[in-house]
Amino acid sequence: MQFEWIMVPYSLLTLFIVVNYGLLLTALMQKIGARVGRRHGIPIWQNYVDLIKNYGIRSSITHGVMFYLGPVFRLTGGVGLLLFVPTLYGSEMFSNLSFAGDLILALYFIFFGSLGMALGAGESGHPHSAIGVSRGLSQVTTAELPFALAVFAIALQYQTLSVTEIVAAQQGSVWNWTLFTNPLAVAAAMLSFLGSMMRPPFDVVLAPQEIPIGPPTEYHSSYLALMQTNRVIFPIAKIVVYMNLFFGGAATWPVFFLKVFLIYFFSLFVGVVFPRFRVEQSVRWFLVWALPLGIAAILVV
Amino acid sequence: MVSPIFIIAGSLGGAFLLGLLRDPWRGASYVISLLVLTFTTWLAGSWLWALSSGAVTPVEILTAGTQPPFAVNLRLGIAEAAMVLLINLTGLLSALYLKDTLFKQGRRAMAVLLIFSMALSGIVMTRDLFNLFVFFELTVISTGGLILLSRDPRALAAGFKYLVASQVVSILMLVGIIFAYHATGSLNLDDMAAASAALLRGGALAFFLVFIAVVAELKVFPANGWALDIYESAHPAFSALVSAAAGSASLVAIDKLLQIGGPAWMDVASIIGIVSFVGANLFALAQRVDRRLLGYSSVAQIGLILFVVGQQDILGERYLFVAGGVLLAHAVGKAGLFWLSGLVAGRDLTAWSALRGNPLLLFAFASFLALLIGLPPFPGFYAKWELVHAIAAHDHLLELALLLFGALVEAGYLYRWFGYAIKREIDHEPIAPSLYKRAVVCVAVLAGWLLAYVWGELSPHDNLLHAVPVLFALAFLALEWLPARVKNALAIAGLLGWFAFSYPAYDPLQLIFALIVLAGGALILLASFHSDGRRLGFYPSAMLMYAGLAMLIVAEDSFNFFAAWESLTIGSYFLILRGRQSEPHALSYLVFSLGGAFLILAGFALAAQGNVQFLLVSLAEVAEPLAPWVFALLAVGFMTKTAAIGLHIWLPGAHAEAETDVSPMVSGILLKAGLFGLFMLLMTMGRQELYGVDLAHVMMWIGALSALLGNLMAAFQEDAKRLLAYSSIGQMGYALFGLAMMNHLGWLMALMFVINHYIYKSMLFLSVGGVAKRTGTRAMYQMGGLITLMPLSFIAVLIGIIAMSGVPPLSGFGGRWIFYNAIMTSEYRLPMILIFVSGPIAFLYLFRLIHSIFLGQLKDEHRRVKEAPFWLVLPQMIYVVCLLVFALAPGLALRRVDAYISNFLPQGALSWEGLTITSEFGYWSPVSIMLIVGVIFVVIFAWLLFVNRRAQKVKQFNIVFAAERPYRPETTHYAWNFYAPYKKALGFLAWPVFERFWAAVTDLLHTLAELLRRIYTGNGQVYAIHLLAFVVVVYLLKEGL
Amino acid sequence: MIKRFAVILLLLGIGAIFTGLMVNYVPDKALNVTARYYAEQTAPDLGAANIVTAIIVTYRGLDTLGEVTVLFLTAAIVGLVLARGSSDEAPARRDLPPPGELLLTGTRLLLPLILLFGAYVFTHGHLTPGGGFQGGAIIASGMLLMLLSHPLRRFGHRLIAIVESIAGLAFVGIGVLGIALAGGFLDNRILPLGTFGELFSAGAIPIIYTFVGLKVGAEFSSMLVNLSETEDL
Amino acid sequence: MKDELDKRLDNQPDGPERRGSLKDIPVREELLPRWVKGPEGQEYVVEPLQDYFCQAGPTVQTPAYTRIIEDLFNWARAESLWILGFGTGCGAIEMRPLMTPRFDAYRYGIQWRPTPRQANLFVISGYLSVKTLKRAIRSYEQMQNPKYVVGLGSCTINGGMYWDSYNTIKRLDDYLPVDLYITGCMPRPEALLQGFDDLKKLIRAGKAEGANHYAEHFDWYKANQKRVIKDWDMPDYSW
Amino acid sequence: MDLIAMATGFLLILIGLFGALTNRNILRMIVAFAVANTGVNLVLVSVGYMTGRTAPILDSAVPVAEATARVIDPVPQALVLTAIVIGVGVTALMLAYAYRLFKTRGTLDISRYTDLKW
Repeated sequence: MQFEWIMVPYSLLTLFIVVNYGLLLTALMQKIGARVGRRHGIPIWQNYVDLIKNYGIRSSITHGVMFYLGPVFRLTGGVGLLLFVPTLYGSEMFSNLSFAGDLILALYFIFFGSLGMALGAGESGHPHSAIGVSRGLSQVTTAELPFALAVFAIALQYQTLSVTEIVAAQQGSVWNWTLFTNPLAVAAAMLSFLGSMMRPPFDVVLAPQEIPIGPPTEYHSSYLALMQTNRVIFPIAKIVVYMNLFFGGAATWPVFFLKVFLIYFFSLFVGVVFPRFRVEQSVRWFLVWALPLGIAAILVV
Repeated sequence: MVSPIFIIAGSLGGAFLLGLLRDPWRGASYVISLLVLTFTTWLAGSWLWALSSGAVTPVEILTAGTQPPFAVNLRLGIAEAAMVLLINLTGLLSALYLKDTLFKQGRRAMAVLLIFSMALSGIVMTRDLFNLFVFFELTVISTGGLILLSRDPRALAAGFKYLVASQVVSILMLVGIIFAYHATGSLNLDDMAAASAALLRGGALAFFLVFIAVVAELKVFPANGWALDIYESAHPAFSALVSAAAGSASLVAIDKLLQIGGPAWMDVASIIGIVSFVGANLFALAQRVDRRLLGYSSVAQIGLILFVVGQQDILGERYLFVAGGVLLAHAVGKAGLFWLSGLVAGRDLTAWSALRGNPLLLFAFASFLALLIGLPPFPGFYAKWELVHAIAAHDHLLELALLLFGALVEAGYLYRWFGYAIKREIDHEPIAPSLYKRAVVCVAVLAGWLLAYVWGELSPHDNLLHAVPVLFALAFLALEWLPARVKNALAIAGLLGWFAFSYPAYDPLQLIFALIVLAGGALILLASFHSDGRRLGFYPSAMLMYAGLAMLIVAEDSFNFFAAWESLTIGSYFLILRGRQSEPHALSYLVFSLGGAFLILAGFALAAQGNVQFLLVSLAEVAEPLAPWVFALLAVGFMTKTAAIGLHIWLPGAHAEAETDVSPMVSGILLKAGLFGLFMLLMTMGRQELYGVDLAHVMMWIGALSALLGNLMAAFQEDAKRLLAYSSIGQMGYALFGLAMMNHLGWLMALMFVINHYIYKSMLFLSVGGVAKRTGTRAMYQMGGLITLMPLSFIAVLIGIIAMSGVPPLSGFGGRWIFYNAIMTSEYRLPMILIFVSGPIAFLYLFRLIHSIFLGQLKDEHRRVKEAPFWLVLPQMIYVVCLLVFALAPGLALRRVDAYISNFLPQGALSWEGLTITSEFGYWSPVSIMLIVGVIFVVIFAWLLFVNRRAQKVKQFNIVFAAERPYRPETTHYAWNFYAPYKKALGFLAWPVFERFWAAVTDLLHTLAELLRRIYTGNGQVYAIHLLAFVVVVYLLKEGL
Repeated sequence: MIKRFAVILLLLGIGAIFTGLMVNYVPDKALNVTARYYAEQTAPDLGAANIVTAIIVTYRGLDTLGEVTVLFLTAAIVGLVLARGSSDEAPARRDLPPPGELLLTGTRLLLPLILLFGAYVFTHGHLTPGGGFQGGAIIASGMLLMLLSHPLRRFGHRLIAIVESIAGLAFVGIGVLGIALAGGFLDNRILPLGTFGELFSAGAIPIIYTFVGLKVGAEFSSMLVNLSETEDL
Repeated sequence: MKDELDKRLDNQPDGPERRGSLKDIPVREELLPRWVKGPEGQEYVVEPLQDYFCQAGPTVQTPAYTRIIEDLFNWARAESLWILGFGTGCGAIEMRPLMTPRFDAYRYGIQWRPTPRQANLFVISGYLSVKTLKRAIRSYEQMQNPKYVVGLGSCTINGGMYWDSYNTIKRLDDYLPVDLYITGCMPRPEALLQGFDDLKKLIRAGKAEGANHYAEHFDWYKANQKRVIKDWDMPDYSW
Repeated sequence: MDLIAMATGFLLILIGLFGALTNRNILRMIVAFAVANTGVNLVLVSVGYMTGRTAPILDSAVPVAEATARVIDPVPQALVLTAIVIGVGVTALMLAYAYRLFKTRGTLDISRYTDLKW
C-alpha cells in the first residue's frame, strides 16, 4: 500500500468520528461511574463544554519549550496511534494510514505521547508532576508486559504482524475471535488493558488530591484542552488495537461503537469496584497475576 | 673472534687488578670495572651477533688443552651467548646505576660485582657439573657481598639468611654431584646426559639432589623466603641483577640438568614451575612494598620460565623462542622495574605516583609492566601465545588453566600498582634526579622495544611492530610534545585515512564495524578538540585502542585477532585510567578484559591444535568433542567485553569515570569489539551443543538477563554516566540476544544495535559529559532545569532517548521492529519474556536521565552555566543528523548487510521495496512514519501556537504548590531515588549479587595471600626448614608419582 | 618444640635420601674412564707426579681459578663487611698485658720455619702431597701466630692486597698464555715439561701453585687480619 | 550575614541598585539574596525573589474578537465551573455535600480541581485568617483568566462572628475581586447551588470580569493585601 | 663396613643440619654448618676410595705404568679440596656477617632478625 492524498480526508473523517464518539463515550462512562455512586453525574455533553471552556481561557503561562510541546506530543501520540491502525476492517476509507507500519508500530507509538507528555510535565518543575511520571513509568513497565506477551502470542498464532491480517483471520464467526481461540492471551492483554487506562485500581499516577493530579498538575487552558482532546482519542485508539487483535475488529461503525464501548466499560467496571493500588502493589499484581497468563499464552501457541 | 673464555678471564683479571689499586683511587677503579664489563658485554654481543647471523657455529671452549670430560669445557651457543650478553649488559648497566654506591664502597665492591657477573656467565657456559657448583658458590658469596651495597640496615640480616639457605643448598648439591660422578664416571654434563639411563636408574637420588639444589637456587616458591628478603632490602640495582641475570643463569643451569633428567624430570620442573608461578603471584596480591612485590613477581616469572623449560619436549624447536621470549621479557622488565624503584623515594606502592611528574619514566614503567605480563608487542606475548598453543595441543589443560590464572593475578596486582602510580596523591619525595640512573632505565626501555621487534621478526606470525596502525599509535609517543589539537587533527586524519585506504578490502560486515570504529572514532575525536594543553598519554592510548580495533576487524587468523584484541584492551585501559576517579574501575576493567582475553586465547589454542597459523574461518572445522568447548571459551571471552551479566561489573565504573570524550569511545565503540567477536564466532561455528544444551540458547538467556538487569540497574542510578553505562549493559544484552537467536533478522537486529548504540550512546555520553563538565557533578539530582542553559545538549539527549527507547519515528524503532520479526521465528520463547520486561524499563532510566538533568528545578549554582563547549556539541549535532538520516533511510546501511547475512542465514531476509521494508510477517515504512508523525505534530503545534499565543513565560518557582511556595530548588527538584516505589517492588532484582560474588572472589584471594604469606616468618632458620621441606616434599611426590 | 620436631622429621626425610644413596652405592672395582685417563695420561701429558695436583691445577684449573676467586672474594667481602661502619666507631683501646715471653720467643723462632715450610709445600705440589692451598694455609698459620703474639699490631693491608692481586693476575695471565702458547686456557704446557719427578718439571704447575700459595696465604692472612681487627680490645 | 552581603554588594558594579532592592528583605532565610559559587568558580548573587519568580504583573485580558465567540466561551465557562479544592475556613464543610448524591453539583457542570491552574472558580469558604489570606491570594493569582471568586458566608462579607478578631480579614472584597457573596452562617448547600446558578448568570452575561478588575486595580488590591500581611514574602503577583 | 666413612659423613651432615636448624645462636649455626661441611667432605672422599689402593701420587712406589691398578680415584680428592676451600670461604663470610649483625643488632639470635618478612 502506498500513500494517496485521499487518505487525508478519510483519516480526518475517522478522527472526527472518533473525537465525537470519544467525547460522548467518556462522559457516558463518567455518568455510569456516577450512577454507581447513586449520582447523576455530568451531563452527556459536559466534555464538549469543558473543552470549549478550556480553549476559551484567556491567559496562560508557559514554563518553557518542552512544557509547551508536551501536550502537542501527547495529542500527536493519540492521533498517530489512531491513524496507524485501521479503524474499520475491510473499509479502505477507514484504514487510515496503516500502510506506514504494522502492529509493532502501533505498539511502540503508544509511548510517543506519554514520553512527550512526561517531558513537558517535567519542565514545569513541579515535583508532583515528576512524581506522577515516576509512578506512571514504573507502573507501565509491568502493566504493558502481559500485553506485549499477548501480542507476541497472537502474532505467533496468526503468523503475521499485520493488524489487517490478524483481523481477517478472526472473521467468519464469533468463535474465530482471538478471545476464543487464544483466551489466555486475551486474558493477559485485558489485565494489561486495565493498567493502561488510568482508572482505579491503577490510577495512582494521577492520584487526584494526593499529588494533585500528577503529570498535568501545571497544565491549564489550551494545553489542557489539547490533553482533553487526547484523553478522548487515545483510549479509543488503544481500544481499537485491542478490538482488532482480540475481538474480531469491526467492519461497521455501529459494531465499532459497541465493541469500543464494551471494552472501555470493562475498565470502568473494574475501576468502580476496586480501590487504588500503590505502585509497588500494582507492579507485583501484574507480575503475579497477569504475567503468568502471558507466559502461558506464549507457551501454548 | 675473541675467545669467549675472556669473558671469564677478563672479569677475573679485572677483579684482581682492582686489588692492586690504592683504595682512594675510586675513579680509576670504577673506570676499570666499567671497561671490563663493557669488554665482556661487547664480547658476548659480538658472539651473539656472529652466531645468530650464522657466521660461526656454536663454539666449544676447551681448557687445559684437554678434551672433555677430562678437563672442564665451556660452550657458547646462541642461547648461551644471549644469556651471557644479558648478564653482562645487566651487570654493566647496574654498575652504571650503582656509580655513587660503588664510589662509596670502593674497589672491593667493584671487584665483587665483576666476579658476580663472571660467575653468572660461567654458570651459563660451563659444561661441567662441578664447575657449575663452583660458579654457583661464587655467585652465592658475591651475592653475600653485594647485598651490602644497600643502605638498608635490614639487608645484613637478609644476607645472612641467604647464606644459611645456600649452605643447605650447597651441601645437597655436593653430595649429589659426587654420587652422580660415581654413577657415571664423569663430571661432564654431556657425558652424564649420554649416560643418563644409568644415572637415572642407579643414581636417581644423586640426580635428584643436584636437580633440587639448582631448583632451590632459582628461589622457587615456597622455599624462597630469603630471596624475598634480599629483593626487598638489597640495592635495587643488585636486585635487578639477581632477578634478571642470576635468575636467567640458574635457568640455563636447570636446562642443562634437564638434558640429563629427560622427560620425567621435566614434568617435575613443570610442576614446580607452575606452582611457583601461581603461588608467588597469589602471594604478591597482598604486598604493599614495591621491591618485595617485585621479588614475588620475579619468583613467579622464574617459575613460569621453569615451566617452559619443563615443557621443552612439547615445545620442540620453538623451545628457545618461547623460553627466550619469556625470559628476556622478564629480565628486561624486572631489571627495569628494580632500577626504576631506585628512583622512587618511598617504598610503598603508592609512592610510585612520584613517577607521574616524568612522562618518560612513566612510559618506562608501562613498558616494563607490559613486558612482564606479556602484552603485545613484547616478546612475552609471542612466547605465551606459542606456549599456550603447545600445551593446549597436548591437552595439558590443568596447566593451561593455572598458567592463565596466574597470569591474570599477576596482571591484576601489577596494574593495580600502575593505577596507584597514575592516580594516587603525590605526597612523597620526588624521584631521584640522577642522570645515570635515568639513562639506565631508558636503555632498558629501548632494550625492551628492541626485543619486541626482534621477537616479532622471529615469530612465524606478522610482526606487530610492522602493522601500520600500531606504528601510527606509537608514533604519537614521539609526537607527545605537540599541542593536543594538532595531535587530534593528526589522529582524525589517520583514522579516516586508514578507513579510506582499507575501504575496498572490507566486506559489508567489516564495513559496518569499520565505519563505526574508524569514521565513528574520528567523529568522537572531534570532541577532543575541546581539550587544550598537550594531553600527555591520551593519543598514544586512544590510537592504540583504535589500532587494535582496526586490526581486529580485518584479522584473518587467530594470532592477529588476538594481538589486536590485546592492543585494544591495553589502549582502552590507559584511556579509562585517565578519568579522575577511575583507578579501581580501570583495574577491574583490565582484569576482566584480560581474563576474557585469556579465555579467548585458550579457546584459540584448543582450536588450533598446535597449528602455527590458524585461520578464523577454520573455526568452523574444529572437531566435535572440542568444538563446544572452544565455542564456550571464545563466547565467554567475547561476552566479557560486551559486559554480559555476571561479567559486567567492570563496565559501569569504567565508562562512568572515564573522561568526557573517552566515555563515548569506550562505550560507543569499544563494546562493539566483543560483538564483532561474537559475530565472527557464530558465523564460523554456528550452533554448538554441550552436554545436550544448545549454547546459543544459553547465550540467549544471558543476553536477555543482561538486558533486563542492565536496564533495571540503570533505572536506579543517581550518576548520569553510570546510568548510561548500565544502559550499555542492557543494550549489549539485546544485541547478544539478537545474535544468539541465530536467525537472519536476529543478526540484522544485532547489527542495527551496533550502529544505533554507537550513535546514541556516543551522543548521550558526550552530552551528559558536557553537562557534567559544566556543572561539575555527575549526580543527576544535583542538576536540573538546564534545558534553557544548555539547549543543544538537551536536543541531543532528547533525540538520543527517543531513538534509544525505540519509539517511532526515530531509528530505535527499526531495531525493535526487526526484533519482533526476528523472535517470530526463534525456537526459544521463554527468554523473550525477559526481553519484554526489560523493554519498558528503558523508559524509566531514559526519562530519568533527561528529566533530572534538563527539566525540573534549576539549581542556584548552575544559574550561570553555559552551553557545553563547541567541540563537544558539534559531534552531538552530527549524531542528531545521523540519527535522523538513519531513521529515514535505514536501508543505507542495512540493505547491504541484509544481503550479506543471507550468505549465512538465507531464511527470512527482508525485502526493500520503495519506502517500505517488508518481512515475512509485517511491514514498515520509515519515511511515511516520519512524515505522518511530522505532519500531525506540526498541525497540532500550529493550532496550539494559535490559541495559546500569549502565554506568559514564568520562572521556576511559579508553580502551584498547594498555596505555598517552594523552599529551595534542591528540595523542589524531585530526582533523587526517582523510582522509589519501583525499587520497593523490583529493587531486589538489582541486588548486586555479581558484584558481591566477584568481591568475594577477590577477597578470598587476598585473604589467602594475606594468611599464607605468613609462612615467610622472617626467620632464617624457618626459611632453611622450608627449603628442606621443599626437598623432602618434592622427593616424596616424585617417588609417589 | 614444634620446630625441633619438624626439623627432626625433615632430617629423617633427608636421612632417607642419604640412606638411599648409600644403599645403592657400590664401590668401584676399577677406575672409571675419567680416573683411568688421569692415572694413565697425567705423567706423559703434564709431567706431574701428583695426579691430584695435575687435576687441580690443569685439568680442572677452571675450578681452581674459581676456588682462588672464592678466597679473593671472601677476603674482599670480609673486608667490606667489617669495614662497613667501622670508621664511625673508634672503641677505646685498653692496654693488654704483654704476651708471654714463651709465646714471643716461640714466634720468633718458628715463624721463619713456618714460612719456609709453607713455601716448600706449595713449590712441591706437583710432586708430593700438598700444594698451593696447603702451603698458603701454612703461611697463613704463621700469620696467625704473629697476630697472637702481637695483638695490637696492625698489619699492612696494602702489602697483602698487592701480593694477593699480583698472584691472582699472574694466575689468570698464565692461563691466558695457555691459549696463546699451548692447547687452551690454563694449559700448563707453556713451559717445557722437564724431567718427571723433578722440582722444575710439569710445565707451569709449580709456578701456578706458587702463585696460588702466595695468593691463598695472602687471602687467609687478610681475612685473619680483618677478623682480628674486629676484636674490641 | 546581611552586613557582609551589603559590603560585598558595594563592590559590585550594580551594587547600589541592588542594595535598594534589598531594603525590604523578607525575614525568610531562603529568600535572602545569597552568594553562590558556580561549578567553574564564578561567584554571583542569587536573589530568590527576582530569580525564582516571574516579576510581570497581571494584565487585562481582552475578550475574543467577536461577540459570538465570546458568548460561546462565556456560556461554556458558566457551564463548566471548576472549583479550586481549597477550603479556607469552616465553610468548606458545606462544600462537601455538593459532591454527594443528594446535591450532586456535577449535574450543573460543577467539578472540583486539585490545582488552581485548572480551576476557574475560587470559593472562599468562610473566614479568612491573615495567614490563609496569603495562600488564598497566591492561589487566586495562579488561576487563569477568567476566574471567579465566590465569598461564602458572612465572614467574607463583614467578618461575621470574627468581626473583631485580630487576625481575620473582615471584607474579602478588599483583597480579592469577589463576583458573588453567598450569605449565611453557614449557608446551606442549597444556597451554594443557588449561588453558583447566579454566578453562571453573571458569567453568561459577561459581567464576571473579576480577573480583569483585579489586574486593573492591582495596586489597590496589593496595597490592601500588604497592609494586613506583614511578612509579604512573595512576589507581587504569583504566576 | 666399607661404608663406615660414608655413613659417618652422612651422619655428620645430619647432625650439622640439625644443629644449624635448631640453634638460634648464629655462631652455633655457623659451627654446625662447618660440621655439616666436614661431613660432606668425608662423603666426597669416601666415594672415591677403593679398598687396598694407594694415593694417586706417582713416585717410586707407584710407577706410572702401574698407576691404573694401584691408585684410587683422584677426582674426588681434587673436588674435596675445592669444596673445602669454598667451605672455608663461606664460613669466613658468615663469621664476618655474624660480627656485623651482632654489632648492629646487639644479638646473635637469628629469630630476632625478622623485620623483613611476609
